[in-house]
Amino acid sequence: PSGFCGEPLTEINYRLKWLLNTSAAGDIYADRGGYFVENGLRVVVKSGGPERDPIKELELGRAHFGVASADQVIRALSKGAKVKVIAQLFQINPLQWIYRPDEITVSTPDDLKNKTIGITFGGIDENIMKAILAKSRINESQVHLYSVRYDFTPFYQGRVDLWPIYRNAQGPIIGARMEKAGETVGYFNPDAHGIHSVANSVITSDEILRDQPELVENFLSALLKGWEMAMDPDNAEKTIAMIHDADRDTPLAVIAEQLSLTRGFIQPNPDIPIGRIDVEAWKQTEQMMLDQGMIDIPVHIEKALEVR
Amino acid sequence: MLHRRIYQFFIIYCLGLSGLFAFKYTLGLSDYVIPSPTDVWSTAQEYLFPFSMDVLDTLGVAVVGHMISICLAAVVAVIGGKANWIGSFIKMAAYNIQAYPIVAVAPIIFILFGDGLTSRLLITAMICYFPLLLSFIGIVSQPVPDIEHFYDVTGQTTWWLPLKVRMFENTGKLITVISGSATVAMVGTIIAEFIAADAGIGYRIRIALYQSDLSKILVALFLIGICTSLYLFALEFMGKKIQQRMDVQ
Amino acid sequence: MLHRRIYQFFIIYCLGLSGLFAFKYTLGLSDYVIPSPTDVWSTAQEYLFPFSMDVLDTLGVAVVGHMISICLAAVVAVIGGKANWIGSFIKMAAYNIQAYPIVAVAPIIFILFGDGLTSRLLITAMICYFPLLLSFIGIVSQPVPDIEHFYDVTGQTTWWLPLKVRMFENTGKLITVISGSATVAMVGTIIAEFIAADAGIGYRIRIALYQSDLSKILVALFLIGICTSLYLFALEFMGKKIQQRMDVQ
Amino acid sequence: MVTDLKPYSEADNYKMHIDLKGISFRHEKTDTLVFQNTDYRIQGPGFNAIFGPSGVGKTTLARIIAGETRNFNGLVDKMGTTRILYTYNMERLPNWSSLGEHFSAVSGASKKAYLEEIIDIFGLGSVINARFSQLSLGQQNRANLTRYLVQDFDVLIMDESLANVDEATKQRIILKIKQAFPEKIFLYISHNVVEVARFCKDIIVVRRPNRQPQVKTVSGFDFSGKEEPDQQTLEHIMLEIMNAS
Amino acid sequence: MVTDLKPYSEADNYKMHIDLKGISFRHEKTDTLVFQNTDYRIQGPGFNAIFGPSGVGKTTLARIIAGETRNFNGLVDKMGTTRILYTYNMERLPNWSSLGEHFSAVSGASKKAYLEEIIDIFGLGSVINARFSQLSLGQQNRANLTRYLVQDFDVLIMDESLANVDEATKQRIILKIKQAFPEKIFLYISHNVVEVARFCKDIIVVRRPNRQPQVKTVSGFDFSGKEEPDQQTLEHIMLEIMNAS
Ligand SMILES: Nc1ncnc2c1ncn2[C@@H]1O[C@H](COP(=O)(O)OP(=O)(O)OP(=O)(O)O)[C@@H](O)[C@H]1O
Ligand SMILES: Nc1ncnc2c1ncn2[C@@H]1O[C@H](COP(=O)(O)OP(=O)(O)OP(=O)(O)O)[C@@H](O)[C@H]1O
Ligand SMILES: [Mg+2]
Ligand SMILES: [Mg+2]
Repeated sequence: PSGFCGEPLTEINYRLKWLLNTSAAGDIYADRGGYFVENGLRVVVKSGGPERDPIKELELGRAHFGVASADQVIRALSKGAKVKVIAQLFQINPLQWIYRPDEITVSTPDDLKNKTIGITFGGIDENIMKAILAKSRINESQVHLYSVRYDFTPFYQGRVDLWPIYRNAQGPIIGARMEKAGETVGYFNPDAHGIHSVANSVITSDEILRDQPELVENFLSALLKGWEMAMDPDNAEKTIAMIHDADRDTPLAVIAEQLSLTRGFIQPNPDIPIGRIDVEAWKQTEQMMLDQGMIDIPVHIEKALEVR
Repeated sequence: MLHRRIYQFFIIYCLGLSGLFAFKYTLGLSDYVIPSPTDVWSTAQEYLFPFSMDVLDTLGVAVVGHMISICLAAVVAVIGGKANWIGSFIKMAAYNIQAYPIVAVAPIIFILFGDGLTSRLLITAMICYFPLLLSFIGIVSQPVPDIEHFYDVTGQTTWWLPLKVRMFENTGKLITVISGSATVAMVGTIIAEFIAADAGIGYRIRIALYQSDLSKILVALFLIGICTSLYLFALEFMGKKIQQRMDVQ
Repeated sequence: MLHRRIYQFFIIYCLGLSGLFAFKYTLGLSDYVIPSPTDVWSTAQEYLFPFSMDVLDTLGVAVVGHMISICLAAVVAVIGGKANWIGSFIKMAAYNIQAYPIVAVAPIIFILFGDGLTSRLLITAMICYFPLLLSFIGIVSQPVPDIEHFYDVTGQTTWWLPLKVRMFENTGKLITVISGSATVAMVGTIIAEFIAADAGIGYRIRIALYQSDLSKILVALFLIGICTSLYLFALEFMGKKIQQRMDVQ
Repeated sequence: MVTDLKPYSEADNYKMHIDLKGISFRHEKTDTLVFQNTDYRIQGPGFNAIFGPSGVGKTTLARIIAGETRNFNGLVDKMGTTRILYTYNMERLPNWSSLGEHFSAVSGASKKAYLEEIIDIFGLGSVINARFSQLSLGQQNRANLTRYLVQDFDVLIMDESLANVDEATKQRIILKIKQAFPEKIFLYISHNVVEVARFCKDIIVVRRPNRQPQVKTVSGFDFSGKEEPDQQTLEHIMLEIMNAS
Repeated sequence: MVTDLKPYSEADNYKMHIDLKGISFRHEKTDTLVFQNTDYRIQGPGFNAIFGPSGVGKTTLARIIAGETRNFNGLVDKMGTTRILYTYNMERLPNWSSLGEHFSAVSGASKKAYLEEIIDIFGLGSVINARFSQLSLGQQNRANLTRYLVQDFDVLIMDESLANVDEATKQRIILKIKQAFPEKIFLYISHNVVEVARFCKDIIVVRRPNRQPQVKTVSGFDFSGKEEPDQQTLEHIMLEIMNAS
């Protein structure tokens, strides 16, 4: 690797989708484990948020790689952005709906009828929920959709029955808190009901992929190695320590739980290699968005997928 | 005057838009980063009307929130302007509450007041009252000795009189600040909607933000700008009338 | 004075906290809606120190943002205070930009300036400058004829002189407004961090919200309050010194 | 008729008076010495003047007597003169109501008839419906003085309160005041030596702090509208004032 | 010596003068009629007075002449008097510098020596390092007038500019002004009839708008420090002024 031959390491910006937490376990591991440097790269891993769009940053040349979910990628493509998906980190979307099994039962989509369901209008969870409803032939008038926001108060106060959360990141924290208060916690998982919508995936620009294939290769191999190490239960302690170092606001015990949950989303079974791009899921996501009018014309997402 | 306001706003908006487009085309950015003029235009055609309704909705709340803020700021300034312990305590409290970002306080507000109109108004008022408060306190705590002297020495001073004198002497400033803070009321309402509501232009902006849809945001900003200009104009007009009447009588 | 500030803040904070707990226990709310005192206490023990560092970090940016805001507001007020077309245009522009919620403008700012310190400072300044601007415009546009008359009739008026006169005559108000706006600078910085940063207390608050952890938010609010009180005190102290010097000379 | 200190007997102590004992005053910031160990007694009711060159300390003295300046050394001893009002010619009336409304608002019901008389004599009838900012300077002076006269007071200090009023009106006003309040003490600050000599009972002449005594008294003619002073007496008084100051 | 209108020949037209032609003025808001079709000529250089009862319109007239009031009817025709300055006794100096600094800042280098002389004669030497707010009222009056005297002007209107100054100082000041500016026009507004009669060349007596002509001239003694006026002449002039107003 060039880094050891005294050549200057080029600075590579890697923009995450969300803040540094367990959902970025492999990214953190690749960084702090030194895999990027081993591959001759100096990567700056930057946390994200809804206001900071990795796809825009790719185009503006402020980032070289980024993490985005399928809906973001598809929407961007529909508006002429030149992005390529080079890996899919989450094989299963960790977005689920939390509820109280003591009060309601939600085992099938049919159980959603007459429930008050929190969704982020404009967010991917709106997409997913509407897809579930459509698939189960539930009319939107048969449920109460409730606009969610930053805080959980309406759910806590029981005014909303189901509330969208990231199962691996928020679940252990909020679930634990409710259990501590003597309540039971259940999760409604859309993926279990046949809705495969793709979450965090690694993207880069057409240009970088075309002009610097070896950079992409170096980056991706280091990144995926990081993810493999991070997901390896034998490495758990080290991984947890690394995550905690980046995310001091989450206690170690919680990170441990988050990590074990994350494993199930990254590698649901050992046959699937980490980073595999699930073309069918992407197509389903595109179809969902088409059906709901979130994009006007097909973008043929498969063309933007760099399946290895 | 109104006419001037509006076309000045158009100029500002067009300047901003042109800047964005210039940025887009010099860097050859895709429609996703910065939408194309046609994209903005078609979005405008589609959303101008529904968004107008939302902006009017927002304006309604903003007006009420603005009134509340004015009263709130006046009361706090009156009490906080006193030189005693209670005064400095109230002032301290008012300043401190302001230092808390609304996003952090919002959950507490929602727990206490639910997430109906009350909370929205409260958030609007919290955001809007502070600029008012600052000016009010500044005005209310600066004596006008040439007028107040008589009342002081003849023992006719009430707690209210010095305030009346100081406010009256600074009517021009008060009107500037009150009408100017209309924009803060508007922005406060939008933020309240952004955080909590399922109506109003703030809510639309949040959706557009999640969808990374700059066209919609641009259309929303256009309408917000026009609406704010109108409200501002209305207030300044009223202010001018009040001042004229005060001078005449 | 400083001592009073701090204990007043303690009283306010404790009142708020007690109110929240009272609400919790009268309604029998569970710990996840409003955390129990022990929960808050243990969170405080764990996070008081790391959060303090973050608040100091935030304060640093706030101070710089505050300075920028003051300059910005002064410049805009000076130009916007003129009665000509340019003046009213600048004022219009300044007011309009204020009407846009920062959340809507933030994506554009990030596109144009990236997400470094520049954007953070810009957001802070945008939030903080407006309350200043309002007061500045109010002050700058109200003539002091008894002083300005001489310069006017002897042709010695420069563009700067009336401003100097008006600002000087209103030093007390200016100091009130400038020191008071410290809190807005603080909140502006926190919001900028909330939206964009990887450090600072605003970033912590965002995480705490994501984790729905009211205890952490309460600890953060405590530190923000103390820090703001200190900054406010420092500015008011400086203001008092300046005023004393101006009176003595 | 110049006296260093107005002599007074023990019995006088029980009449209304203001005693200044060892008054020293220095403006803190500029370090201007204004009074140095000054003693003086203002005795009994009457229309008195405080007189002296500009900048000598008349306003300062007046404010010390009225209790508006407190950081002086020495003692102000009052007897039967608890309500001391100080009014100066830069005062303004609030602009939110007309003169008439303002006057009614600040004067007790018992003073109504009396108020109307003053307004008439002061020549304010024609501007009774105007706001303060719409008055000429002399009208402003008079309006300000009017409202003080309908207050309860034992002593009224008028610091150049009629400085911008024409002499005919001023005479009317002074004579009216003297006739209406024979039992009160007035301290009238003015730079007009003729006027002071003519209308005042005692003229308190204030001198530079390096001169002792710093305050001297000259007896004036105390004209109250009956017998006109003859030219010579007046000139004599004026000369005395000039010599004293 | 009372004249309805100061008579002037055709030749006079080429000397410095200010002509008021058919001036009418009414305060918009209160509807107070102040001038009604008034004609007047202020002729040649000299120290003149504007005199009249309080509220009659002296300030209004002064501001019309100075061009500070514009919404009047009629014409003000100026000849050789383009630079007209109006100063009034409520003006304040900015408080950010001392008197001395302020004076230097507002007067040209050519006036330095002259400035120092004025400061001395005006008795401001002792307060030259003070700020305006630290002055007594009379000191404030004088400080304000000082800075106007070091400006370029053809006409200076002093609206009660010395109203709060003692008479000795006032005399020094007026004589100095007359001596230093023999070729300028001064319009001195004052309520002191003795002073006006003694020092002024022409006394412009302003009367109520229902009287015609509304402005009359009385010639004063125009004392300039040399021969003292005798008592009788002065009293005669004062009588004339009284009769005119
Ligand atoms: N606020 C102040 N700070 C410092 N010095 C002052 C202040 N006010 C007055 N002085 C000084 O104190 C002295 C006395 O002032 P004072 O106002 O009592 O004079 P006065 O006799 O009333 O004069 P005038 O007739 O001009 O009103 C003056 O020399 C003045 O310069
Ligand atoms: N701003 C104003 N609005 C309305 N009326 C006014 C205003 N200023 C003055 N007046 C009226 O106009 C008349 C003339 O006023 P002006 O000030 O010219 O009098 P003046 O002769 O200067 O009196 P003084 O000797 O008291 O200063 C007065 O009757 C006054 O009430
Ligand atoms: Mg005085
Ligand atoms: Mg006048």
